[in-house]
Formats: sequence, C-alpha cells, structure tokens
Amino acid sequence: MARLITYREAIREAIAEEMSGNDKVIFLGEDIGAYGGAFGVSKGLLERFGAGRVIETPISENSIVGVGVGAAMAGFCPIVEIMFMDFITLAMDQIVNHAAKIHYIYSGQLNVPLTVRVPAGAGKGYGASHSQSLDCWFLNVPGLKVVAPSNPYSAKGLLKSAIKDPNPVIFIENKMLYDFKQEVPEEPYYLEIGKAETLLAGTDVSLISYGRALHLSLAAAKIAKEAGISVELIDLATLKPLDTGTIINSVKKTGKAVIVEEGHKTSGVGAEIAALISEECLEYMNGKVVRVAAEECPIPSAQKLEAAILPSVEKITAAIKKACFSYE
Amino acid sequence: MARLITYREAIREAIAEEMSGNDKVIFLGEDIGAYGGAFGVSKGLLERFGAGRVIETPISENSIVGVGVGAAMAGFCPIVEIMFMDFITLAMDQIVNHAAKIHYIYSGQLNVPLTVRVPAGAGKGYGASHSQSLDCWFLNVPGLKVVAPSNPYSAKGLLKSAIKDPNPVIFIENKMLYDFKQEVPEEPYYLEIGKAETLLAGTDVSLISYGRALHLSLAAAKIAKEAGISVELIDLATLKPLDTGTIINSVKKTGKAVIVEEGHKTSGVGAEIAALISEECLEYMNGKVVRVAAEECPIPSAQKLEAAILPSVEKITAAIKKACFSYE
Amino acid sequence: MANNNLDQLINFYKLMLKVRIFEEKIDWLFSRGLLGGTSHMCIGQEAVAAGISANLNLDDYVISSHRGHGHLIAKGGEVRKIFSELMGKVDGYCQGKGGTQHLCAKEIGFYGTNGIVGGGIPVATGIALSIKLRRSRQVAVVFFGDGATNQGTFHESLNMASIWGLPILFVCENNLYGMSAPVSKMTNIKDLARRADAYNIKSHIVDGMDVEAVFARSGEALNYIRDSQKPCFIEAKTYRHCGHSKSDARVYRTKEEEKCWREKDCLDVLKTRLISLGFAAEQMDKIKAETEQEIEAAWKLSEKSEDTPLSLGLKGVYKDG
Amino acid sequence: MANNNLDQLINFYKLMLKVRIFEEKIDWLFSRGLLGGTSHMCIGQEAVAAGISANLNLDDYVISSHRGHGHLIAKGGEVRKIFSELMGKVDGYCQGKGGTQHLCAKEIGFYGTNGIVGGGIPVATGIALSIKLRRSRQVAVVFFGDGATNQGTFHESLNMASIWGLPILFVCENNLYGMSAPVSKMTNIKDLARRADAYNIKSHIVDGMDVEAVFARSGEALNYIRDSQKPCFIEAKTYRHCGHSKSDARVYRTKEEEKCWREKDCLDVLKTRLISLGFAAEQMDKIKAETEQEIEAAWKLSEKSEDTPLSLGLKGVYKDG
Ligand SMILES: Cc1ncc(C[n+]2csc(CCOP(=O)(O)OP(=O)(O)O)c2C)c(N)n1
Ligand SMILES: Cc1ncc(C[n+]2csc(CCOP(=O)(O)OP(=O)(O)O)c2C)c(N)n1
Ligand SMILES: [Mg+2]
Ligand SMILES: [Mg+2]
Repeated sequence: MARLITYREAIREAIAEEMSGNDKVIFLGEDIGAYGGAFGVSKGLLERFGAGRVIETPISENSIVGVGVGAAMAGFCPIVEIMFMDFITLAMDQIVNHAAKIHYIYSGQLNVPLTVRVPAGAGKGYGASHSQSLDCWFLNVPGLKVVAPSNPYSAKGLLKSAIKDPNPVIFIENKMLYDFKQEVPEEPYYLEIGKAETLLAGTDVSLISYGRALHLSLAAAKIAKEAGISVELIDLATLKPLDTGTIINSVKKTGKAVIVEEGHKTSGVGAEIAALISEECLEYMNGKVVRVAAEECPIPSAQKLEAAILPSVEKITAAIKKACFSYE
Repeated sequence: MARLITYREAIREAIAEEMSGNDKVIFLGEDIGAYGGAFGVSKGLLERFGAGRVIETPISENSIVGVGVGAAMAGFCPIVEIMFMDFITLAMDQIVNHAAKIHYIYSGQLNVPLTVRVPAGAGKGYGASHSQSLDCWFLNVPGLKVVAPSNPYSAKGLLKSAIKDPNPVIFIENKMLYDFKQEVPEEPYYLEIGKAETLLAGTDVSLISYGRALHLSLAAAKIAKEAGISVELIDLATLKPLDTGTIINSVKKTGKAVIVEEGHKTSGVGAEIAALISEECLEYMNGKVVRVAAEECPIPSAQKLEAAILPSVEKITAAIKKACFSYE
Repeated sequence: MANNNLDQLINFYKLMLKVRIFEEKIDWLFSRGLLGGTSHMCIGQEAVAAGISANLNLDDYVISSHRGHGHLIAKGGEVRKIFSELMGKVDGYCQGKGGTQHLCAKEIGFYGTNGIVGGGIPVATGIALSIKLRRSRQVAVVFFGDGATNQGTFHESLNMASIWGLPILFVCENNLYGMSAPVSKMTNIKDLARRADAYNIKSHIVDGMDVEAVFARSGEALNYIRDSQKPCFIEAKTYRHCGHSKSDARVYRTKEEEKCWREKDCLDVLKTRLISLGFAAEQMDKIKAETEQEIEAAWKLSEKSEDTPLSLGLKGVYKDG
Repeated sequence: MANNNLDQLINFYKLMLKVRIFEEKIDWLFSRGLLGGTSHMCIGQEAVAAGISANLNLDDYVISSHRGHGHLIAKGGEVRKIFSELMGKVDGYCQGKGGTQHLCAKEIGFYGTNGIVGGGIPVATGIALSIKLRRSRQVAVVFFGDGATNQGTFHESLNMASIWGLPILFVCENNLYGMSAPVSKMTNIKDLARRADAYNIKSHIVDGMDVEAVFARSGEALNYIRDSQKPCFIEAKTYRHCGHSKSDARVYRTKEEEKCWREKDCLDVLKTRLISLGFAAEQMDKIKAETEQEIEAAWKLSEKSEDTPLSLGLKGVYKDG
C-alpha cells in the first residue's frame, strides 16, 4: 500500500525504520530534538527513541562528525545531521581525513558506517552562507559514497541503504524538496546506492540531472517534447559511485547531452559527467554537450537575484536546443 | 641576470620581495619562524622582517585563516601558510564562507587580499593525511583564485601576483618540487594569474597538466616524440580562472587531449578541462580525451604502493597512445 | 553630570526603542509574508548592543553574528538600509546581495553580520591584529551567542587574542538558548565568562537587561583594552523574547520562563529608571510615537525603492586588481 | 605488596626501555636512509604511555596522535608489526597502507595513531559515547600534545564529553613544544590542566618523567571515570629528548634546556628508584641487552618479510556491504 508523503516525511520514516530495526543506529545533530530540526525532518524522533539515541549536540560541526566517526568505529551506525550543507565546510577534516580513509588506512580493521545528512541548495533567500550545493567536493574523495535523491521514494529507499552501508555516506537533501509529495509504499524497502534511474526514455538528447534540478529538467523535457525533441531524462540519485553505465549507454544512443545541477558549474558534478562523456562517447556524438548550473557567483540573498543565478526551466530548455541544433 | 634557484627559494624570494615592498604584507603560519616552516620555505624571514610581520600561530587552522581574512578586510595583505594541504580541510569554512564571499556579499565594501599557501601532493611516503591534492574543490568556489605553479620561475612570478591580488588566492605548491632548480631573473617580475603556458608546440595531441604532474608529462611528451607523436604540452599554472582560450585552441588544433593531474580523477581538475573540451571542441575531435590522475584510493604510506597509485610517465605515455590510436 | 547621565539614558531609550520597533516590524512583515528569506530578531537583547556601542568611536570595529540588526543600528546604521537589504533593494546596505546575515556598513566600522555561528570570531581577531600592527587606539568588538562558545573558532581565537595581546572585546550575549538548545544542557558550567580563564583573558559578567550596567562595565573593559592592549571578555546575561527566527514555536521553553524575563525587559527597566530620574512618561510616549513614525517612514521608502537590477546584483564577485 | 610494586616497576622498566630502544632504532634507520616517509619519536616521554596503560584493560580503547609508537607498544603492540608498517611490509599493522601516523591494532583496543593534530580527540569522544551507550565499564583514553590543545576539536570535544558524561581520559602530554612552537608562547596559561575547568572536567597535573606518579594518578583518574561516568583530564609534564620528527635541528630550544631535562629522564628516574628498592644494576643491564636483541630480531624479521603486493595494497577503500 502506498500513500502520498513528503520528502521530509520519507526521510523521517527512513530514519525511524532504521532506528527501530537496529539499536546501533543513533542520530546526532543540532536542534534535532523538541525543535524537530531546522527543516522539521526529525519531529517526533526524540519522543519516540529517547535522548539516548536522538542526541542533541552543541554547535561544533567538526567534532559532531568526529564523534560520529568514533561511534561508528566502535560499532554504532550514527546518522549525523549538519543543519545546512554550508556548515559542512567546518567538518571537512573529519569527513575527508577520517571517515573516508579509516577503512583503507587501517587496512580494514575498522570501518565507518556513518551517514552525514546535509540539506543543500538555494531558493529560499537565505543568502550565501545557507544556500550552497557543495556536492562535487565529495566525489573527489575516495572512501565516501554520495547520494542526492530527488524525490520521496528514492530519498527513503536510499537513506535506508545509506544507514545500512558499512561505509560513510554523504546524504544530500534539497531543502526546496521537503514539501514535495509522492506515493511511497508503506512496506519498508531499500534502494541500491549507485544506480541512476531513467525517468523518461528518449532518443534525441540525454538530459542528466539530480536533486532539485531534476524537477526543472523534467519540466524542460516536457517543453522540448512539444518542440519535437525526444529527451531521455536520467536521475543520477547517487553521485558516488556514479552509474557510469547508464550515462554512457544513454549518450551513446542519443549523441547529445545536457547536464543540469544546482551547484556551480566550474568543476561541479556536471564536469565529471561531461568528462566521462568526453572519454567514453566521443565517437557517438552528433550534437553538443552542454552544462547548466549556477552562475559563477555566491548565492545572493535577494530572491530575484538568487533566481537569476540558479538553473531554470528556461536555461535548460535553451541548453537542450543548443545541444540538438548548434552542431555543424 | 638570472641565476639557478630552487622552487623553495623562488617562493621565499617572492614573499621577501613583497614584504619589502609593502609593509602591509604579513605572513602567518605554524612553525614559520626559527624552524623555517615544515619545508624550509620561510627560513630567514623571521630574522629579516621580525616577529611583528612573520607571525607564528598556534595549531588552529580554521582560525588562522580567519585571522588572515580579518586582517585582510582591515587593510593588510596576509600570506597564510597551511603546513600541508590536507589540513586545509580544517579551514574550509573561513576560505569558502568568508574569504571567497566577502567582496560579493558585502557588495564591494570590503575585499580580502589574502594568499593561502598550501604544500600539496604525494611522493614522500607521508601517508594519507599528508599527501593530498585537493585542488579541484576550490575551482568550484566563486570568489577564489587558484594558482599551482610547476617551476621556480612561475612560482615566483605568480606568488608575487597572488600577494598583490585584491582577492583571495589559494596558492598550491607541490612538495616534491621544492628542490627543483631553474634559472630565475634577479630582477623582480610578476606573472599574470589566469594564463596557461604552452611549453611544447605540437600538432597531434594536447597534453594538459600542471604542478608536479607537468614534469611527468614533459617526460612522456619526449617519449611520445620518439614514437613520432607531436605533443602540444600546456602548463595550466593557474587553475582558476582557467585559461580556457589556450586549452580550447590547442585541442581544436590537435583533436585529441590527455589531461594529467596528481589529485584523484573523479571530479578532479581534469574533469573540468575534459568537460570544457566536450562543450567546446567536440566537432574538432579526431581522437580521444583521456584523463590521467591518482587512482581512486587514499594515498598509501608505503612508497611502492604510493608510486603505484600516482600518475607516472608510463601511464601518461599509455594515455597519449590511447588518445591518438584507439579512435575508430 | 546628572543631566549628562539623563541625556545618555534618554539616548539609550531612543536607540533601544528604535531597535525594538524595527525588529517588531520585521517580525510582522514575515508573519504577513511580506519578507522572504529569514531573520533573527534581537527583541529583548537591545541593551547589550546599545550599552556597548555607546562606548565606541566611529573608527572602532564591530563584528556581529546572525542576530545583528541591533548591533548595526547601535553602531549608527540606518534602518532604511536594513529594510532595503532584506527586501533586495538597490539602496540596501549590500544591494540585497548579502541579506540579514551578511550586512556590512564599512563607513561606520560595522564589519559584518555573519551566517556562520562562530564565524565572525576569528575574523574579528584578525581585525584586532590589524589594529595592533597599525598601533592605533581602535578596538574590535565581536558579538556572539552562548551557542557560539562551543564552536572551535571561539577557542582558537580567544587563545590567539590572548597570546598576541590584541585589542578586542569578546561579547557573549548569553540569551540562554542556541536556537532550541539550552545553554545549561550544552555546556557544563554556570558562567560562560569562566571560559575566558582558559586563556587568561579578563572577564566580566553583566546584567544584559540593564543598559546602564552594560554601559558601565563595557566602558571599563574598553578602557582596559585600550590601555593594556589586552583582550577582554564580557558575558551579558540576556534573553530574546522572540523566537530564534521567523518561524519558531518556542516549544523548548516554558511560558513561565518567558514571562519572568518579560518582567525584566530592558526597555521596562530603563523606563522605570527614567521615571525615577524625573523624566515624564508623556515624553517617553512621544519618543515612542516618533520612533514608530520613523520606522514606518523608512519602511515606506524601502518599499518604494528600486529592486537591485541583475546587471548590478550579479557583479562584483572579484575586486578588480 | 612491596614485591608487587617492584614487579610492576620492573615491568615499567622493560616496557619503557623497549619503547626507547625501538624509537632509537627508528631514528638510526632514518639517519641511514633506511626508512622513508617520516616519524615522530617519543624518546623522553615513555613514562606517560607506560604509566597510564598499566591501568587499562585489553578492551579499553586508546586513541593516539602522530607521536604514537609508545602508546601502541604500551597497549600491547608488537614492535615487529610497527617496523613492518613503516617498511611497507605485508605483516605491518596496516599492510603499509597507514604508516606511522595511521597505525591501528583493533584486537588490543588501539584505535589508531592520527596524522591530524587534534583529529583523534573527537574520534575518541565518539568512542566514549559508544561505551556509554553500551553501558560497559570500558574507558577511552586519548593522547595528544600541548599543541593540540589549541585546536578547535579539543574545545568542542571536551565540552561534549562533559555535558554527556562520557568515560574518557584526556591525556595531554605537555612536552613544552608543538613542533618548534613553545607552549609558553602559544598559550597564555601556566598549566594546560586549567583548560579542563572551562568544561567542568576534573583534572590532574602529573610529573610525566615519573612513571610511578603517572601510574598512580591515572589509576585514580580511571577509577573516577569508571565510577562516576565522567571524563577526566591529565596534564603530564614531559619532554621529548629527540627532535620533532626525523629531520629537526632543534634550533628553537637551548642545549641547556635539553640537558636539564635529560637529567630528569624517565628511565634514569626509574633506574634510581629500582636501585633504591634493591634491584641490581646488572639485572638492568641484562634487561637492556635482552631488549636490544628483541628489537634487533624484530627488525630483522621485518626486513625480511614481504612487501605488500599491489594486489592487496590498493584494495580495501570500501568495506563490502
Ligand atoms: C556553523 C553553524 N552551525 C549552525 C548554524 C545554525 N544556527 C544559526 S543560529 C544558531 C544558534 C546560535 O546560538 P547562539 O550562539 O546562542 O546565538 P543566538 O541565536 O542565541 O543569538 C544555530 C544553531 C549556523 N548558522 N552556523
Ligand atoms: C591539523 C594539523 N596541523 C599541523 C600539523 C603538523 N604538525 C604535526 S605534529 C605538530 C606539533 C604538535 O604538537 P603537540 O600537539 O604538542 O604534539 P607533540 O608533537 O609535541 O607530541 C604539528 C604542527 C598536523 N599534523 N596537523
Ligand atoms: Mg543564544
Ligand atoms: Mg608538544
């Protein structure tokens, strides 16, 4: 039986189910108790699981993650919430030098089953320090997995898998999606980390995206369809390990690619995908590769400015046209 | 008059000249005084400029950079040394949320003429927490400039420009290059940030690299030449802003590209360059785009393992062949 | 002297009332959906900024936190420019690029509100280092909350300020909560001022609801800093009557506690004091009315002013060299 | 009792000597170019690890710093496996993947040396949290230097350990320098133990050159932790006779200072004590000779053992799920 629930509820359910199923799953973060977290994700969890497992922390991002790393090394499966992805800048040492490396450098003696949940993205006028999508950094760090679901169904299934994963997973939520609703089964389920989903099959151009940008891409794909362009829309869902097979097969088929992300373009997630295409699909290309991303500018606070620098349906539509029609 | 000096000496000269020329230039870092810095770069500077300007700090990376940001906002031009690039993970907040954004978010009222010097790279058997090249992260951060010189001449000229630049610059030194010698003019000179250098002109394949990997690339280019392949070798020198013109023109000419970096491949610096090629040069390609980078593994301590995961002349040579000969 | 004192108190009253009415207007605008983004109001805490800033010169630096409107206004900031900033108008302090958490007014020495809890502390320390290097008699004052004292930067910065002897006043506005987290659960000491001992930094505890006390103590502290070239720390015990930010149901505290602190409200304390000094209640009402008008007029002006055009708003990532 | 005590002291002597001779061997190997990478020796500081670890059970956790060989050996680590690790051999603790700064021996509760100054402190705090959640009577002990106490993680972690009541012993080995930086210049307090006050954590100062004192005080501290489920802090005043790492000319300190501390060397202190208890000098010489042989033999074994093959050495980035 499925019912309509929000992305927020889906995430909450995933946490609750995993906490119910395994008493080694604990949850740490700022204001995750009575307050319910900055975005209301954790409402009710403290009441349900108690202060021994829903652990409210001081404002100490690097050490919160470090505590998660230590607890994970010693047999627990901590979920750490960093209130805004922007604040993960404070915790990079524990994520990159500790969580990501411990299994390898200690030659498999210890592992770090840690999930770091980070609400990312812009669109609410919160300004430059509360709106970033720093996703691409983590792709460059061996030892991490990175997940960034675009909808309630994948958010729930992937978060459950992330919590169960014996490796550290950066779980990127988009704050504009928290109220987005979708049918989600009542029965527990897991989704495999590392699998992209082809949302629309198409033949003319591969449109590759994830997270909130996926929704804009979907709208653009519909517009393109009306213009007679058949779009193959791929939701990456996992950013590391990338589902390179799905990407490559699609682009080999269509010969064109548009990649859409909410973060900044230079060296962003789209760069890796475009690079992959350049390495693997060159001889199949009959159109362009185009990246759509945030402009090269910190996220402004004023919402009109903010909207102008973010990817939009218009920009994606234009990119699709460029990919399809500007090849000589 | 030019004389043979090391990369280390070139950097030291750049600091000393800028400190002599402008008493607003100050230098902060751990063990940069009597000890001379972990790599001996700052030997003699304390004696020459005094403890008022060569300021030894406690082990507090995030706040050291933060202090640099504050001093920069208030009219100074601080150079901050982070002893190993790996430790910059601790300072990401001050770099990304503060240094990079202040000029924009405060609408130009303040600016941050800060230079953050970071010795990066592997090859000395220091292990996973002392060997990383995290260069690519900073490319994704609007507001930063990123420089990564491969030789004494460019190190000196670019560091002087970085210190003079009114914006924050991440200055990436490679620790394996400190003893590398080159002729460097005695007269002060500045090199423009944002310019790549074409070291070898060639027609068959563009070999794009920087830093220590540039030296391996040069050796590979010579081997390729013997095999009859004409390599155009480009030293990026600046990673942000990228000299896209030089890259694009070269690849349009050669129709093939090999990109070599010391950091990890996924979402690395090479990804951005390959993406650029995929966007701008598709219709000119007559061979492959190939990236050479560190394997997807933390840097092992054992030197044989370390050598195995890093780019090498052999790997680059193989990549050149692949780019040139595997295209159907 | 007595008259001077009265004038000073009347000035405090005007300033604190201005901050209060401004913040209440912001709250109201949010509740009506007339403002986007978010905002952290300092309703209840006005005396801290007012009392301290009265001891500052124009060229002294103030570095603020996410809860910074009061700090800015107390340093001489214009409410219209704050309204405009929150509205994304071109005449805002930062043309709408910054917003509430990234406000800056260089010309009055206000070096920014800051969206990162604890983020401003090392920045302020660096500014204090610049003062030391310039050998001027300026000071840097940095405001932060109780919650920020658990951040690594707090520790690192106080240590550096102490070993280097920097002219900086660390002001901890202990309003009992960091967002929803009670300071009593997030630290295990009674007075946050004790944390300064770990760096051998002199500290004061002051009743943050009493502007006179804040003024006197911070005056002392600032003189000490200017004279000794050493940092100083003030813990101001205070309370925010409002929620943490625009949408906070305040489930983490009791109505009784709120009521108890309402009764100690800094504006009421000051009113009582003014009346005891013979200042007429009608005069205060008049000030209030004038201030309300002033805020309304500023809001009207902001509303009418021009949105920042894209041509301007997306420029300025780099400073031209 | 007296005999027990003597046995204990003889054990300390053996252990500390083993660490000393091991570290001297490492130093010698570097000076001959027989080892790559780097290494931070603990020569002079042996009594701290020895005295504390004697109070620990196998299932207690030790989390160490970059200067961790002594901590590992004291917890029961095998010198051969350390040699092998430094040599990149397959029988090293981590198959050469980790090296000196990333050594781990899970089976004896040694949860790692750590290349990031201050990096192990939150990790240890998390391990202590796991103990609390499991309700076992284990403790976590984390070693770090004076320099590390200026790192943000130190502050953040001590605060969390205190508010949550975690069974953790924070051990600050104050050897007067963080690399070249004198603690007297990098902090502005006399005793680093005072920093624990800022979190309401009980602390002890102990003469780190006197293994008996370390043993007694840490025993007390560990009992307190196990009984009260509260953290405790020990500042051990000590000195490293050697340089910071393999290539350190020690320009930042005087020969007189070094000589003065040499005279307080922990092994000499212990020898004198043993002699006063009637233990024969020849016995000690014999122990020394045996230990030298043991270390040499271990080294020989490591030298001969197999390099980690690439097929193994580049695997294991992820744990299979
Ligand atoms: C690094 C960081 N972590 C978390 C937050 C979210 N946040 C904003 S204000 C706040 C509470 C701060 O408490 P305190 O320092 O006491 O200041 P107050 O809000 O009480 O003025 C939190 C957790 C943030 N902005 N930055
Ligand atoms: C985050 C970080 N910063 C700097 C270094 C370089 N470094 C290694 S050891 C050391 C000194 C540490 O001093 P202390 O904590 O007193 O330990 P000791 O070396 O004296 O045992 C420094 C600066 C590092 N490894 N990690
Ligand atoms: Mg507070
Ligand atoms: Mg030390």
